[in-house]
Amino acid sequence: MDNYPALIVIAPLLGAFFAGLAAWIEKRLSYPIALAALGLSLFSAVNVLIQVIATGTIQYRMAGWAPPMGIEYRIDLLNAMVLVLVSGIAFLNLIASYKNVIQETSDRAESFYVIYLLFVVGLLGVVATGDLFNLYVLIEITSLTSYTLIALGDRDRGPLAALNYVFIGVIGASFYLLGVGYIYIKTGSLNMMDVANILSGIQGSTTVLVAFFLCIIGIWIKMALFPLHVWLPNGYTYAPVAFSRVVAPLMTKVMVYVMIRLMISVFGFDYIFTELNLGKAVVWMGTIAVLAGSIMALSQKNLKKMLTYIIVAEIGYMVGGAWLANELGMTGAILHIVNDALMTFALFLAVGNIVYKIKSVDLPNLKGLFGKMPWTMAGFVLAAFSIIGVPPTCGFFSKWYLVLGAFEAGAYHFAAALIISSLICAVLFFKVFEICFFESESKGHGDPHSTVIIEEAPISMLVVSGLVSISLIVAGLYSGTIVNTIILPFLR
Amino acid sequence: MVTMISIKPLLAVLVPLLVIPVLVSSSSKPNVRESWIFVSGTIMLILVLSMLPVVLQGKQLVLTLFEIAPGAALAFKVDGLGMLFALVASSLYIVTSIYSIGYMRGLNEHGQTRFVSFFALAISATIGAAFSANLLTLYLFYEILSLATYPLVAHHQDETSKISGRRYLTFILGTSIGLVLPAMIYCYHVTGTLEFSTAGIFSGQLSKPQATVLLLMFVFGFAKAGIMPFHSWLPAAMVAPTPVSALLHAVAVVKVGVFSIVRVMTGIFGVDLLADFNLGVVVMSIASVTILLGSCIALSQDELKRRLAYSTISQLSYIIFGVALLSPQGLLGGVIHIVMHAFGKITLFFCAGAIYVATGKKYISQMSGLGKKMPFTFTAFFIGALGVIGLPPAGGFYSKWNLILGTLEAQQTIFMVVLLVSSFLNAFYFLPIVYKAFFGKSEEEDEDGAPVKIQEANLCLVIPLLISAIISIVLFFYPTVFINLIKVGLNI
Amino acid sequence: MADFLALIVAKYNYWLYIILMMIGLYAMVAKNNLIKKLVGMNIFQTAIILFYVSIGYKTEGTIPIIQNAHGGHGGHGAIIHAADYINPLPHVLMLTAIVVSVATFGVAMALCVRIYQRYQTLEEDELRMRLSEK
Amino acid sequence: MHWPIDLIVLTFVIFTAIAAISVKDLLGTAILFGAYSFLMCLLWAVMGAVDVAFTEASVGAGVSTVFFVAAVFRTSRRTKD
Amino acid sequence: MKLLGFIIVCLVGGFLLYGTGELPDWGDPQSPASLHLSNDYIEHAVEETQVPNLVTAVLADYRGFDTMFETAVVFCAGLACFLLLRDFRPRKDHYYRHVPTGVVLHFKDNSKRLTVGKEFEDMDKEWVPSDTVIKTVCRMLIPFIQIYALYVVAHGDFSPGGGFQGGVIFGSSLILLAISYNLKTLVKRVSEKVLSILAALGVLIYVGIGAIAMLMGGNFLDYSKLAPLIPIDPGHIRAIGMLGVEIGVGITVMAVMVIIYINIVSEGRHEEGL
Repeated sequence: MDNYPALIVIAPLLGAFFAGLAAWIEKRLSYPIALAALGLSLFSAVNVLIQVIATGTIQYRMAGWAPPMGIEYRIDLLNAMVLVLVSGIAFLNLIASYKNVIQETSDRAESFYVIYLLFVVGLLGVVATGDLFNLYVLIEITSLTSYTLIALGDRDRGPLAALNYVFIGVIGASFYLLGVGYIYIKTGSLNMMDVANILSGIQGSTTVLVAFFLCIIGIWIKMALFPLHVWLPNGYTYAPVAFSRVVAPLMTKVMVYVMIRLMISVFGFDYIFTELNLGKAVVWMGTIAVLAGSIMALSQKNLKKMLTYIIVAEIGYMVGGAWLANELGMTGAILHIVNDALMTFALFLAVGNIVYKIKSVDLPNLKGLFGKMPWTMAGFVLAAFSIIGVPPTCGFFSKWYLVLGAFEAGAYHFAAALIISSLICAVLFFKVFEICFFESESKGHGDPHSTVIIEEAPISMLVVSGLVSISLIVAGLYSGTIVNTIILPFLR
Repeated sequence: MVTMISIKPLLAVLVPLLVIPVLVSSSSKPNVRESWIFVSGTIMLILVLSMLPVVLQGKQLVLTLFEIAPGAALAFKVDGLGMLFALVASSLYIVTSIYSIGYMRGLNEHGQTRFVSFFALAISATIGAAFSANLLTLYLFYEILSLATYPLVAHHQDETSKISGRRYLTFILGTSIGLVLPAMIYCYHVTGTLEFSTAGIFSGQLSKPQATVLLLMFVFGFAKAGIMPFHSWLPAAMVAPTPVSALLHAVAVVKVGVFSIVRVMTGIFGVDLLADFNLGVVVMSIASVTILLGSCIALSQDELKRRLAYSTISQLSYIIFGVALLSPQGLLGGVIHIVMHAFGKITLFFCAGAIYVATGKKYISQMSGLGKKMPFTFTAFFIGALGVIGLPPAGGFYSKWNLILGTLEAQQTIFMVVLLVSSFLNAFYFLPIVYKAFFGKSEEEDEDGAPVKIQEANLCLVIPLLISAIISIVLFFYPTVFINLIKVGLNI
Repeated sequence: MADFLALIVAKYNYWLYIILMMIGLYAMVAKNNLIKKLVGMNIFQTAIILFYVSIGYKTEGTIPIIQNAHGGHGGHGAIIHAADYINPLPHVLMLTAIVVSVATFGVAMALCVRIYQRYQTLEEDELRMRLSEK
Repeated sequence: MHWPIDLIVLTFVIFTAIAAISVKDLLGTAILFGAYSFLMCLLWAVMGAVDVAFTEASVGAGVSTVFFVAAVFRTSRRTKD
Repeated sequence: MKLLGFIIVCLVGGFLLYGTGELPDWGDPQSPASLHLSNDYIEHAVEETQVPNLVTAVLADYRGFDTMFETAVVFCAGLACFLLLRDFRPRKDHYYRHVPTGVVLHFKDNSKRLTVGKEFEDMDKEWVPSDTVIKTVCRMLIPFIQIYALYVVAHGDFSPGGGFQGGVIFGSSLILLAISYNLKTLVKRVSEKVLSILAALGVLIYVGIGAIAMLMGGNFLDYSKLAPLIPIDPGHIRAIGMLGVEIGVGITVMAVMVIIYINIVSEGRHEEGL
């Protein structure tokens, strides 16, 4: 069946509306529908990935119109991989967060599923599409859904954080839209391939320059690169955990993907790095983002907020890596998209379990957690090591490529920033571990049979977080394979 | 160099790893748990021994698991050095586990299952480090070892152990991430490979300053070797239960640090390169500073375990010192000191633990006259002390002898003086203990004047220390196996 | 003078769209009242729409509805000159953009009502005070 | 050649925009905003974007003004800027 | 803050002004934007789609995929307002007017209720719209507005307008009903359930048509593959498909506009408002 590319996006879309309608018949119907829809999407995404690895880039013409006229899906190795990542994480999170959703949005669970599905649709569409304006519409879908879901979270802070996000998000999206307008006025086309071909002819023009900056800055705002990150921490912290668990790993990574896509398949390296010669400056921005994110994370008292600042730092990794202007750096950035999504997902899964049991993520309330929730904490520890960059977890290997790229580009400050930030992350996480490991209410010293009561999260959550934590190591060990079969063939 | 593919090294690493779930599941039945430890330890020892003859024939067993990047794989290689180290670690593991049963149950410690599990993890990481074929794999197991020993150091979960755990991590993790990682990646960036080879991997890409900086980064980076100023984690780590101090902080952990440095000097840089740039002297001077200072500080310590710790620090530097001599005798003496010091020092720690369990005494000043009450323990202590000082009939003599020959061979007379001085210092801080213990009179009396009844600690504690003491005597007469291993390993 | 006038005629509504956008942006950044910020947001978006619409405009061009396509049998016989019709593509894009903006506007309004229920104010400084005293 | 009309309407648009964000009464803002949208739609009609103008007339000048008034009705009219 | 904002704004504005330097003149028929793609649309759209209104043709066919997501955005906005504001707790106090005398009674708690009928009518607390002129005019106007809305939807292929505009107009007619009478009247006429189902149904029609095309062996949204299903006039099959999706859009937009209005104006109580 050759409709898999469309099905990746259409399945959750249909699923959303069916789930919405089914809720009026029987509330319990909407969850299985949503699950089935995401399952189908994941299935077709995997199929597409296999197909792409086998036969190369797939083009899918929406409504059967040839590319410049109609909208097309161009699925090459990069977005095939990201598609599998997105749909897989969304699917797993839906499994894991069944109980969280019921706990947090009690009477509105089914509507939550609908919006959740639409959010995933947006992400998948952003990744799959090959049309600049279609990209904008889908970014708007993701944004609108995330405004809503963030506002559903914390009763006091949620709506404010959401409105703040609305303003900044709209500015970002509008900048992107404006950039597309400038591209359109110079090229008269919206299809990425077509635009790239035309742009390569008119590189000198100031309009293209303005277009480039507008697009990239818009995406940076959406991606929360350091100076533009102000909306992210509050937004992700006060969102319901079932949502922050999927938005934190995916949203920023997908935006990084969009940036890389714009760099590679619209404007082209030689324009960015030779014509404009921006590489150095942006790598510096990435460096600053890495350091600032890690340092701000140090001062947090709330586990969830601490993790959001770590996300800000990780974005610095990827931006810096992508703008190192060499193959190793780009490899590291792309590999880090996958790894960071997995790590962040694992961390937030653990946070979700903790919230479900302890009802709080303020660090002081986590005392003795290793005793209470050993399995959850095991997953958390693995993910933390991966963020710190301890082999053989996957975080180490993307960092490996990034540092190599930095050496090759002579950007030693970036390499130093990476090392320093992993040191800071070590400090951060061991601070958390100490709180969870020592200071347990049940001082077991002296009596060998001091049994702490184990009160773990439900099995559905544990299975998922265990699975993801193991996948961290697997992804680490097979990162060589990922690089050789997907990333390098894509870059060359 | 004949190489043959074999899965045995992997098995040797996996056995203690795979037994951990069993240990956890049988946490309620201590005897079952302990017996499992023995089973795994024995299997591991058998595996290691079964590889011995092959290695002695000058063959190498290799196994490549994951190709992370060209030239940087996750691979095992069993050569002379690795064999030697693995032999020491795995044989002492069994002895120590007998001892730890006696100790933990004697003191009725809490969290014994956690203790033994992380113990097994640590030992498997040690074996992995011993058998690793390249710097990447070595670093991987080095990090795993650092993290696996943290819960052991912080076992008591009280304030002091928290603080020393923090210091432990700060030094070990900080140096390994901050110094070793960049140095390693830089090596890879320059040469494109990390495989150990006796010729070294650099072929003229390095200028002398670069080489010096890299070498220093490695030497200080592997802080487990306790080179000053990165030594102070070791005395701090003495808050751990004595079996940990015995096996990990006299044998496994610290020796992994030394082993890594030896590997880097002989396998990455290569003796010839170091000789050309005349870097041996640099390392030697650093080492001799540590040797002397360590001994002096040891003199001033009253707590037995801390004194042992500082003596360990100085003794470790002997090994690096010997290797830095870059002469066959020096290499031989340095590397064989790994073995000799291991058996000697573990005996001493066993004794310290036994004394603590039997009498609750930690301080040397309280120990006068104990010798009559605990003759076996203190005889063993005496032998161990001889081994460390380097006097016959203990194996230590052999290594000291070779070291001194090495200094003569390299015409480094000043450094020979260093050796002699520090040997005297060793004698000064060990023999008085024994003397007082046997011939000093005990003023140990309780309130109503009657002398307190003190007898030997239970068998589980005494037998291991006797075994190790006997072995260290045996090694004086039959060191041939290890010598051959070293000759094979460094083809000298 | 004449060519200057021509320049103005050629470019002025690009300039004016920029002015509009600056007004909107300023309101979003500097205004204290959330609803005022929303108005600024809308002005900002409409300015962009204006830009797109002016991209599509053609002097001498008429609205993009084919005249002689009676009942849809158009195209046959009557040949169509592209220059006679205004470029429809920007209009399409802007229809979508308007819809998106009104959707965002509705959600933002709902958020404002929600915030007002909770804090009884929509002034940012007062909100900040409330949050800090909590 | 109807750029004069276009220019005049544009200036009006800008005036209404500035007024809309500077009036102290939010209800007034709502109405001025409606006027702004309507002028905008006029502008687009002049530029031949009939569908866009139609949409803006029904949405910008119509429905979103109603939403606006509803929101003001539920919150408050007063504002400091 | 104000100053900072002003600086930022000036920076952005200056940057954009710098960008306008090279833009093609306003309304220049030879600008690249007017040459590359648009000519293909203008020249071939009619014979390819049989729809003279190019905007509709491009909107619903060439770029129909965008429009589908645009509709999804609208639906999402409606759902968002529902989620954010809907509040199912009934209100505490009630006001009734005694019709013959005009006396107003106020019940502080929910315990007793009066039966609303000939002599008592219940009235809103904040807002009492009781203007006969407005009521009558609106009652006369609303049906025509709705007819016009339907016309706009149906005639979108040939004249300005289409599903979106029609939907908005229809929705505003219902809002007009709410404003002129009161919210209860509207809620009585079109219940929340109906609105929500319509909102989802509209998009479902759109996506469904696309999916059917996919099932018929074409690409997603490829209307030409629908010909076997609709025997009438295969030449216009694309136009018919577009009409279908326009209707879907119209339904969704109408429903969502009303939902947003009701939820905002009544703070989600659905009891009283403007």
